[in-house]
Amino acid sequence: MLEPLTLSLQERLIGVIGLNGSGKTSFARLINGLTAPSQGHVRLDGLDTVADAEALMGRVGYIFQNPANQIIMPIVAEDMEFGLRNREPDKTARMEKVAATLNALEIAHLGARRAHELSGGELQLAALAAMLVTDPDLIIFDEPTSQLDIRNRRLMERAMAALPQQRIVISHDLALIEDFERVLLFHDGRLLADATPAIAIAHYQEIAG
Amino acid sequence: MLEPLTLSLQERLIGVIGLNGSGKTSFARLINGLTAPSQGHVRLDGLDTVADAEALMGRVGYIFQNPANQIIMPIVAEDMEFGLRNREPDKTARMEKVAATLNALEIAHLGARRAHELSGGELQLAALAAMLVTDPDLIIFDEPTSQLDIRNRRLMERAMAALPQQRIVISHDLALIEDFERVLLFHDGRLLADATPAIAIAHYQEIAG
Amino acid sequence: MSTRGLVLVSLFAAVIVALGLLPPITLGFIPVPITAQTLGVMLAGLVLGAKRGVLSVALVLLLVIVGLPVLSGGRGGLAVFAGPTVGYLVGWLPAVFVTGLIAERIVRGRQGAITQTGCFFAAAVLGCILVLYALGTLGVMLVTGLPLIKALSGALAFIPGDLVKAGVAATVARAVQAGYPLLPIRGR
Amino acid sequence: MRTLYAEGTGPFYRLPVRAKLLLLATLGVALFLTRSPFVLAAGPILGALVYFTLGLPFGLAARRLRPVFLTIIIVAAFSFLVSEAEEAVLQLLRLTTLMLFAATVTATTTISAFIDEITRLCRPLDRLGLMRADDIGLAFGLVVRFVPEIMTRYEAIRDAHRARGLKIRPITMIMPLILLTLRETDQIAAAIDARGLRGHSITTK
Ligand SMILES: Nc1ncnc2c1ncn2[C@@H]1O[C@H](COP(=O)(O)OP(=O)(O)OP(=O)(O)O)[C@@H](O)[C@H]1O
Ligand SMILES: Nc1ncnc2c1ncn2[C@@H]1O[C@H](COP(=O)(O)OP(=O)(O)OP(=O)(O)O)[C@@H](O)[C@H]1O
Ligand SMILES: O=C(O)CCCC[C@@H]1SC[C@@H]2NC(=O)N[C@@H]21
Ligand SMILES: [Mg+2]
Ligand SMILES: [Mg+2]
Repeated sequence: MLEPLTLSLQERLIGVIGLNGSGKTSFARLINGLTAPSQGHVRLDGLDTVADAEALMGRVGYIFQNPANQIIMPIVAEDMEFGLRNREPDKTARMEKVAATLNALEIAHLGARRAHELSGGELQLAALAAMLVTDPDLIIFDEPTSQLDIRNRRLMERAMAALPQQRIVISHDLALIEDFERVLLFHDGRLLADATPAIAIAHYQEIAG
Repeated sequence: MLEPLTLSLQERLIGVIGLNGSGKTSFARLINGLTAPSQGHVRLDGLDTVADAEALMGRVGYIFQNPANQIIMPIVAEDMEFGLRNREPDKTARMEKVAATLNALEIAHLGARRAHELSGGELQLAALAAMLVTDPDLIIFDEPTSQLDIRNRRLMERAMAALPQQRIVISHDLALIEDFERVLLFHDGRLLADATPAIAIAHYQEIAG
Repeated sequence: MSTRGLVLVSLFAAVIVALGLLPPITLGFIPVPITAQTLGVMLAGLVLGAKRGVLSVALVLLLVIVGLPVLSGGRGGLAVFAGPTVGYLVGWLPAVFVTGLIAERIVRGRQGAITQTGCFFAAAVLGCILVLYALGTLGVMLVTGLPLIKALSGALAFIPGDLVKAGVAATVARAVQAGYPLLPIRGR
Repeated sequence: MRTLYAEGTGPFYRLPVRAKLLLLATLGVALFLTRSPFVLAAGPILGALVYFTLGLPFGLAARRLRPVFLTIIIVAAFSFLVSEAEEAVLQLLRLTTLMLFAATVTATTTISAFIDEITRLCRPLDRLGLMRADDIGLAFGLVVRFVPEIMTRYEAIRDAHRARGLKIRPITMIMPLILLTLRETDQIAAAIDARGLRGHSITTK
């Protein structure tokens, strides 16, 4: 689906833009090993996403376009705790980590809520918490603010900005990525631009016609 | 869920804004009779949404916030044709109407696609087509551009602007409604402002803090 | 099992549970309700095939054992297995297996819409009526002491409803086969 | 299904899940060892004492029992008609006892505790190579998580029929419900793999 490309991503905050179907999500899936490259390699910290899948497990966090399908246990805290099972054998330690993560995001009140009762914004925050609790090194956000009102959007932006990890943010909302360090523009499965936000955005607007 | 309110909506283009959970969708459901008012009446052209439900059937078009739930048949064109069965006994006539609507929206290529394979943006356009083909008198859009890239967003805006019907547009995207004739601002289930876009938007931004 | 297979099995179990929320109809002459859950069992067999279908139904039964109110009318718990529906309930397993197996064997990729729907329909009838009623009737006889004739004639009352469900399941299975084929059939 | 989460703190809440399930299984056998109505009558009394003192509001506690109790009454009535009164009484007592204790276990155990215990109980399957015990726990959680979502979607499809002026028919309700569910399947599977929830990476296909 994507044409061959060679990239080295070192910046702390990288934006990804492009039309619907241009290959943004496919690119993200390659990075976290959900899709294996048909040719070549994808390496994180020198580890190959295919050959070293075991070692890389949980090192790339991914917030999906539809957060509802990302919470897979009935209660938010249960879902977070479940994600830690393979990493932390002790239940009490897991619970503590869950509580600490919820507190850090200032959403302790969401811990006991049922996932299917949450609003779109709350779901996105819960998905973020479930991902952060496993402490990944790199986080990919796939359109994290699409269904949010201004207030929740700000909450999400603040949460994203406060993270110490490297972040890759896919978005149709250009305001979100306009002060990032680097922006990738995809078009028809090709990397069309790899530049500063201003240049990539100008290019994008040209394509969109 | 909503507090009592008295409104008469005559303008051709009406915007509805407010935070997540403020009552925008509840308001839209009242208008098209999906929810019956617990007190009072909702009238369209003098017809009551509860007592005259039969007569009003199909006169209000509604694009759901989640358009995936709105497409009933597996293929886009089939779904549009299906929606016409109660209105047009002749199959050929139905097919012609379907083709004409798809062409008018410039999405003829979506006709033969399977609905469950469409991207979010394409789904929104397919739902619009399925609704327009039945030629309603009033159309309600519930966040019609939330999943679209700039190009599809423009397509949707153009399609919306070209319609001869009265339209009510719910949106978090303030740019979409800023040149409408009238904007309603909901907050905590109450109609907080009913004004020009500039005034309503200013009010909204104040609330969002 | 692939993750996708695991999720498919779970979501079809969830569909069977959700169909239990449509109100069941209780008949006066046999202590087994008419329920939409049978439709879910048929769908699991026709869409997922024998193996995954069986796993889906087994998952529902696991929830029943644990006591969650997942059967029509909000029933659940071990008491259900001592009740008159036990034959039908446990019979769901062989029923979904036979339905899935027959569908896998007789449905072909190149069949026309009507033939294919017919094949799906036949699979549902053989598995979820023929096999299921046999076991169900046995259960009714054992638990309530009804004689064979009465238990069997009581089951006759399910036939119209179950034929409609088989029709719905076959139509849906055909639509899925056209757009999202999952059934492990030969000669696709 | 929506209201089945334990929220109390009494002694029954703290009992390990395994003990509760074992108790229930033993009861299931023991109840059929005697035919004395007087011995069996102790069952419902004891069960009611335990269940109704868990701290649930009485109305809620009673409402949860209603569906099962109704079937029990039907069964007993049947036995009364087709066999004899004694059989009917025995069935009424046994099933009511089971119902009360089963309801107690369900009301005092969280879904997460069930998952832990089911996973542990299924460990032997791991060794047989039939199915991974962790997968069974995960599947259990997925069902509980997605039943309400499927119901919400069912309601949304019904609304779509009304909004579009279409008659509600079983086929046009179930067909989109299944197709949408399949679409979700792929997204959920991708999320599970991306989060590494199954312990090792297994591709979605
Ligand atoms: N599993 C798949 N098999 C074949 N083609 C696929 C698959 N998944 C995606 N595609 C196609 O690959 C292309 C890129 O899709 P991708 O999801 O990466 O787009 P995107 O940039 O994320 O779009 P959007 O903004 O709509 O999310 C699209 O044409 C899509 O139809
Ligand atoms: N069926 C229902 N029963 C009870 N409460 C409901 C129901 N549907 C919605 N609500 C509640 O009514 C309030 C208004 O909901 P509504 O869906 O109208 O919000 P909205 O303004 O459309 O929000 P969003 O921007 O998130 O779409 C919310 O608090 C919601 O939780
Ligand atoms: O809920 C239960 O305890 C099991 C119900 C089984 C009902 C059987 S399935 C076949 C037949 N068709 C129906 O509609 N009902 C019965
Ligand atoms: Mg994408
Ligand atoms: Mg809304």
